[in-house]
Amino acid sequence: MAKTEDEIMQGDLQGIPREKLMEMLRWMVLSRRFEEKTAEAYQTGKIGGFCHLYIGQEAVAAGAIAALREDDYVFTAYRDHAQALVRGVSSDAVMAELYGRVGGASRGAGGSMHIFDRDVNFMGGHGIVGTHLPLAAGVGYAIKYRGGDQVVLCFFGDSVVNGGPFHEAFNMVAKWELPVVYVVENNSYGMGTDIDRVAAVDDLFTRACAYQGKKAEQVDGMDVLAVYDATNRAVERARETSRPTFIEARTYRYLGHSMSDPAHGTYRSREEVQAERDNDAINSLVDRMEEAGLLTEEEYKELDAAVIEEVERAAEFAEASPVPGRDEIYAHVYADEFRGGLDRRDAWR
Amino acid sequence: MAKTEDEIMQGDLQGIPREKLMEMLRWMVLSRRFEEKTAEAYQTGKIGGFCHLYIGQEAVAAGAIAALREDDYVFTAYRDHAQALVRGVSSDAVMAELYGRVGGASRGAGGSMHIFDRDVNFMGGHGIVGTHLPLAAGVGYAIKYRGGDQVVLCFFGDSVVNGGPFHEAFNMVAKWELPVVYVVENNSYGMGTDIDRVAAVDDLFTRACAYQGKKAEQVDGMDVLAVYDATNRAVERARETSRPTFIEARTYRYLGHSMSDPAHGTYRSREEVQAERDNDAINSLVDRMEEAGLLTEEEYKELDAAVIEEVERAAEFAEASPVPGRDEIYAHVYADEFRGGLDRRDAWR
Amino acid sequence: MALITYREALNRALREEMRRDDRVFIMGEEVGEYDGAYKVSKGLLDEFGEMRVRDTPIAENGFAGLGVGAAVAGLRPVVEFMTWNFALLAYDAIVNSAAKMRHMSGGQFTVPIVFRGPGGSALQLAAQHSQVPDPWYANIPGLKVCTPATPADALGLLKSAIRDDDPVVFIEGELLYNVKGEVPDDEHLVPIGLADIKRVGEDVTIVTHSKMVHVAMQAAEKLAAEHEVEAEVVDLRSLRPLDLDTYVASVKKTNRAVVLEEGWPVAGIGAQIVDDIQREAFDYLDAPVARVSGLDVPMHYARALEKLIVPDAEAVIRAVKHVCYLD
Amino acid sequence: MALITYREALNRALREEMRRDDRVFIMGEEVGEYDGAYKVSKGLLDEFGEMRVRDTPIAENGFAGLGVGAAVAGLRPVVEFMTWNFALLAYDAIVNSAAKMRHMSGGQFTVPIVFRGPGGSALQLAAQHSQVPDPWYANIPGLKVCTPATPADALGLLKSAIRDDDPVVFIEGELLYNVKGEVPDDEHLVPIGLADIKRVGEDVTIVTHSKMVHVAMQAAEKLAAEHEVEAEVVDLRSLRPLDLDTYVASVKKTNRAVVLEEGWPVAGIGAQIVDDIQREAFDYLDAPVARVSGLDVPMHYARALEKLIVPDAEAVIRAVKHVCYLD
Ligand SMILES: Cc1ncc(C[n+]2csc(CCOP(=O)(O)OP(=O)(O)O)c2C)c(N)n1
Ligand SMILES: Cc1ncc(C[n+]2csc(CCOP(=O)(O)OP(=O)(O)O)c2C)c(N)n1
Ligand SMILES: [Mg+2]
Ligand SMILES: [Mg+2]
Repeated sequence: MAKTEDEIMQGDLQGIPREKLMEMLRWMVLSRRFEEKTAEAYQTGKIGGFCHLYIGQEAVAAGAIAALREDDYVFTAYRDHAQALVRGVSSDAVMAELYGRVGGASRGAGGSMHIFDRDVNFMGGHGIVGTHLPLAAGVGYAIKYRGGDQVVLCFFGDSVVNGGPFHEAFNMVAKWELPVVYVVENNSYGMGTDIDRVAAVDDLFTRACAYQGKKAEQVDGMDVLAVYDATNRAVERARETSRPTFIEARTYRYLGHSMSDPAHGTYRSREEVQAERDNDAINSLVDRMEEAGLLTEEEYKELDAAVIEEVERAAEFAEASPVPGRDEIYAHVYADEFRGGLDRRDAWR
Repeated sequence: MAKTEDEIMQGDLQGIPREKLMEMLRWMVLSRRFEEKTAEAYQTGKIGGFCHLYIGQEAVAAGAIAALREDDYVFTAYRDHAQALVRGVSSDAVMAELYGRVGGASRGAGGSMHIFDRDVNFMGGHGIVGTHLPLAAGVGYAIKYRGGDQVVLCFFGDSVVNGGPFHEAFNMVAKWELPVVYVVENNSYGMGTDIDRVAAVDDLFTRACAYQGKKAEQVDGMDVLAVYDATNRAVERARETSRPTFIEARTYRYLGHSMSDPAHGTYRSREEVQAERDNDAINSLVDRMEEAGLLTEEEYKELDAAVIEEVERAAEFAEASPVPGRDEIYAHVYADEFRGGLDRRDAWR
Repeated sequence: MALITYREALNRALREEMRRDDRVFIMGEEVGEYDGAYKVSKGLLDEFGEMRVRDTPIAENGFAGLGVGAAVAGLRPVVEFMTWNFALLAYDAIVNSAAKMRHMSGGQFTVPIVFRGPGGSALQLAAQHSQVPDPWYANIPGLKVCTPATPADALGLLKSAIRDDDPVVFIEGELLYNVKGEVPDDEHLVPIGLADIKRVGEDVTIVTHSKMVHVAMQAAEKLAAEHEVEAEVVDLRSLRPLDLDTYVASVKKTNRAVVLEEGWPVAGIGAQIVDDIQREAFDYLDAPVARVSGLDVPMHYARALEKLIVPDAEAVIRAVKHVCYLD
Repeated sequence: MALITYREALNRALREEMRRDDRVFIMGEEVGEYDGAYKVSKGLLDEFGEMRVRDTPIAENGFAGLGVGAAVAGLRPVVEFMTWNFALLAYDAIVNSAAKMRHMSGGQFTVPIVFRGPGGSALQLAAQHSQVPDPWYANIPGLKVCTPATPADALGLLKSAIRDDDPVVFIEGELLYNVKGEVPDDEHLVPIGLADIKRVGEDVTIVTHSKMVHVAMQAAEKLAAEHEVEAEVVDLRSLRPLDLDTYVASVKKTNRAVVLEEGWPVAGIGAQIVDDIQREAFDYLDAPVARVSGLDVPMHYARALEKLIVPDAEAVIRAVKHVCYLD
């Protein structure tokens, strides 16, 4: 039964096959281990640019994407490693992208913030806050245009709810009834700004009240099953009735906003971070599965070891993948041969 | 007593001094007669550019601005003649602006869409839909910054509620508690688009639900007293508690979107327009005042004649006012002498 | 050949391409029920229905972005801006999303979208409604930019733009909609990136585009009649890619050049043409290249000043006389 | 004289002006509690409080417009964009409101606002975060545009910008924040619109601005050491107004010019410099003016390609050798 809008959803194991649970668990562990490796590689200078880790928030990507079909679409912002991995972009391709190599998902052109993979309808990886919401709406439009029954899942951060693109996209998807599920990863902060200091609303999901036809609910984003359950219902609604939903997943990032930002500082305390870590999403799923007799400690260790090995292999793959050559500079600017006349305008390279 | 949010307000004459009623009546008649003259002058080519008439909507400007103090501020969009006149910009200055003469409120630089008058804090006259809402918020910020008790009144059209600037401004004024009263002149159409076809909401004022701390109500915008009453309360609230309010005034324009657009056509019928005309705001106030013994037919005729004379004189003033000379081209681009080096870059004029 | 207006040419291009390819759709304010603010989309809603002729809310950034998403998903949207002045609100969607998605995905995603609408000044529309956006888009790699001056070019370029796999910024002339011209009856395509010599001449080259082509032609006729100067008029047609070959060759022939644009001078597209000419034809130049542009001010409402701000044939004639040492 | 960083110079400018004039306030994302994403506003919240150091939501168009309103009402806002890449969302507020309000009100309203933040590429920030916005603003009458290259200029120009009665677009170099330089201890103001000769030379003029000044200086040193070419380096400092007098005079002296900018070539600010030089110093030029610019592509993430896309000293040296007929 659908639950009420203002009740934070709690998931339970009931009715979810063990394979599905194991899959979600694996995705969360993979995301976590992958990003631990990412942090290491960033520190040693193998990865550059802005790099935003998702550690702590894994249940949101894992639970939501678990509700999708293969031909559905996923959009997200610059904090995109976990979504890419869960969606099925290979660890190799994600890591090589972070290393800026041609074996990367985006051939090394995009880096951490711009992971794309057409094969699994992973639509990126967008760096300008909030501006991918209209793009996701556009894919929804295309689906409806063609009479398809796919669904678009679009993640974004809490700070997005104060910007124009959010409002314009929400109004259009609601009015035109487009099959888009928007999930706000409310980790309470946009960089160092507490969302409560900048949003004139207590609970973000309540902003849906301004768009008739848009359903909204809040879930515990540290509970992968709650996220899965809510997204499942939203995806079904989108698939069957082409109606949008707005899900607020309350979550938390353990580390700083990006690699150059400390985990705690002016805007939040060490104690706050520790308290959230004590409520870790991976541990919580493991505990519940163990209690229910669906997982042994041994099995979990095996899973973890396999994931760690996968991540190490990905780092090796990335390391071995070639740095893009000069020919990549102009290769993907246009679909055709146009090179801006630059051969004539700037002959000094 | 404050009324409930979803009840359309009805005004009555009680408690409003006769002079105030006469003032509002005069403003409405002035707006109407002024624009009838405008239409005539446009047809004979004395006025150019885009020209949007307010005929039918007069009660909104008259009722809302009547609630202001002299040191308050008024912003509006391109459909700005009535607001300017009611705010106290002289008929001469408004008409000369339409004629593009130096005697115009904006020295002929702005035209119909960009009437400004610093002396009466009339802040324009903005042409890009919705983008004056943040500007109005900024004046509210300045008031609060200085600890003043002025209020900003900002009018805009129904189509604005679907755009980013609306959302961003509403969030900031609500969060920062800025003394701004936003009035949407809901005339049901943005050009030829019925607002119901593009806004995912039935009643526009309900969009305020997404901004805590923002009060909202809907009033009959064809009833000047209802508009006055609602604005009065909103202005008081802003002045005393520095809190914003959103008023939806349901109104109607009798003519086309602009001078180049017919009054009825593909998007609305002649019958619809006629039905609204039968509910005319000026007539309705006149009737009520006559019934209450506050106005005689004779007095009304005198008022009307005086207004017509004022408008004729304004047209004569405009006609006599000089066309801006070459020196006006660069005069108001910068506060200082900078002229873009154009004397050297383009010597061909 | 038929004699039709620029507006009709655009309408024909849209209709032909929508019939040819059912992935093509148009969206924007008033494009449907109202037939378009400038009636460019007249009759399309009736023929193609609401999904393919979509009236939007006033949310330029939102619907431009929505168009980009639809393009990436395989449709071929034509996004109409009622005028380009309102597209300043959508600058991010065009520059940060449309122009970059192919590149930053390593070539995986194609963004076949057209952004179109009128640009430039019209009659007394004042500062916010009279802007020439050309250089803001010509500067951006990842975009193509078209600025047709005639009905035939409007038809041929819009059809090419719709078929192009890259995002195209298509800037029409607000005062050109009623201009008439001959248009081929058969399918007519004009390749993007090819300039057109609208008038052949030996004495001076006038490089220009869009509405200013007509001003240049007027000036050229008068120069021939009154000063025995035969001007060659090069219509750029596309601002990205720019057709260097054509204008450089013309200047090598005439040895003199005037670059004419409606927009503001500083870092205008005309500056780029000057740069290209002086670099590639330096030794052929008998005089510095002269530029005629709009004055460096926001547009004034008063007609008398508007006339002075927008370049006219007289200004072009003075510039030509100057580079020909006739002044 | 003190040796401080560009970041510290900007911080000092803000602090001095905020102390001097209580109408000055700063707003933007993270400017307060977080001390600024690049720490330019460090310590200001503590000293001046929340009303004068205002953390905003992520709503660039909204808070830029709010700043314009506050300016019109008599305050002197400094609006920080975390980077200029995000200001594409605010392009309308800057171009259609800030730049036009004085003019379209017939001179009644003054808009004393500064929009500031870092522009240009940094290190591997990829396509959406590495853009040079210079020409998009230099094109717009009604705005002024500053692009300081050194701590002293950052200090002096920002103070002038805050005191200026017109809207100023102030583009800092994202990679310059840690650059150190001597800065006067006393009040230091640099007038907007005055270029600065950063190195005197006789053989060739390099005209440039912002981060590229440092590249030009590097190239100049190497040219002197290895090729006996003495380059004069003209730092534009402001892109609007452009200081024609200075760079034209320099080219009249050296007879050769290379124009260097980080941004994209087509209709870049460099094109305008070329136009000005060829018009005003045509007869003095011994060679066509050469331009060095960023390559005409979105920025690539991979460091190896980023290095090729952004101009370096080697490219400048090749261009100088070319105009000096040494290649
Ligand atoms: C339009 C825009 N403004 C500013 C930024 C700089 N910026 C990058 S991430 C970020 C905070 C976003 O916070 P949130 O949306 O909550 O996502 P989270 O990082 O918490 O996942 C900011 C301000 C940006 N990328 N785009
Ligand atoms: C951003 C923007 N988009 C489009 C336009 C063109 N336009 C001018 S008025 C208008 C309709 C506005 O309707 P509404 O807000 O309801 O105001 P009304 O005209 O009814 O007073 C449109 C689309 C514009 N001026 N600005
Ligand atoms: Mg967040
Ligand atoms: Mg309306």
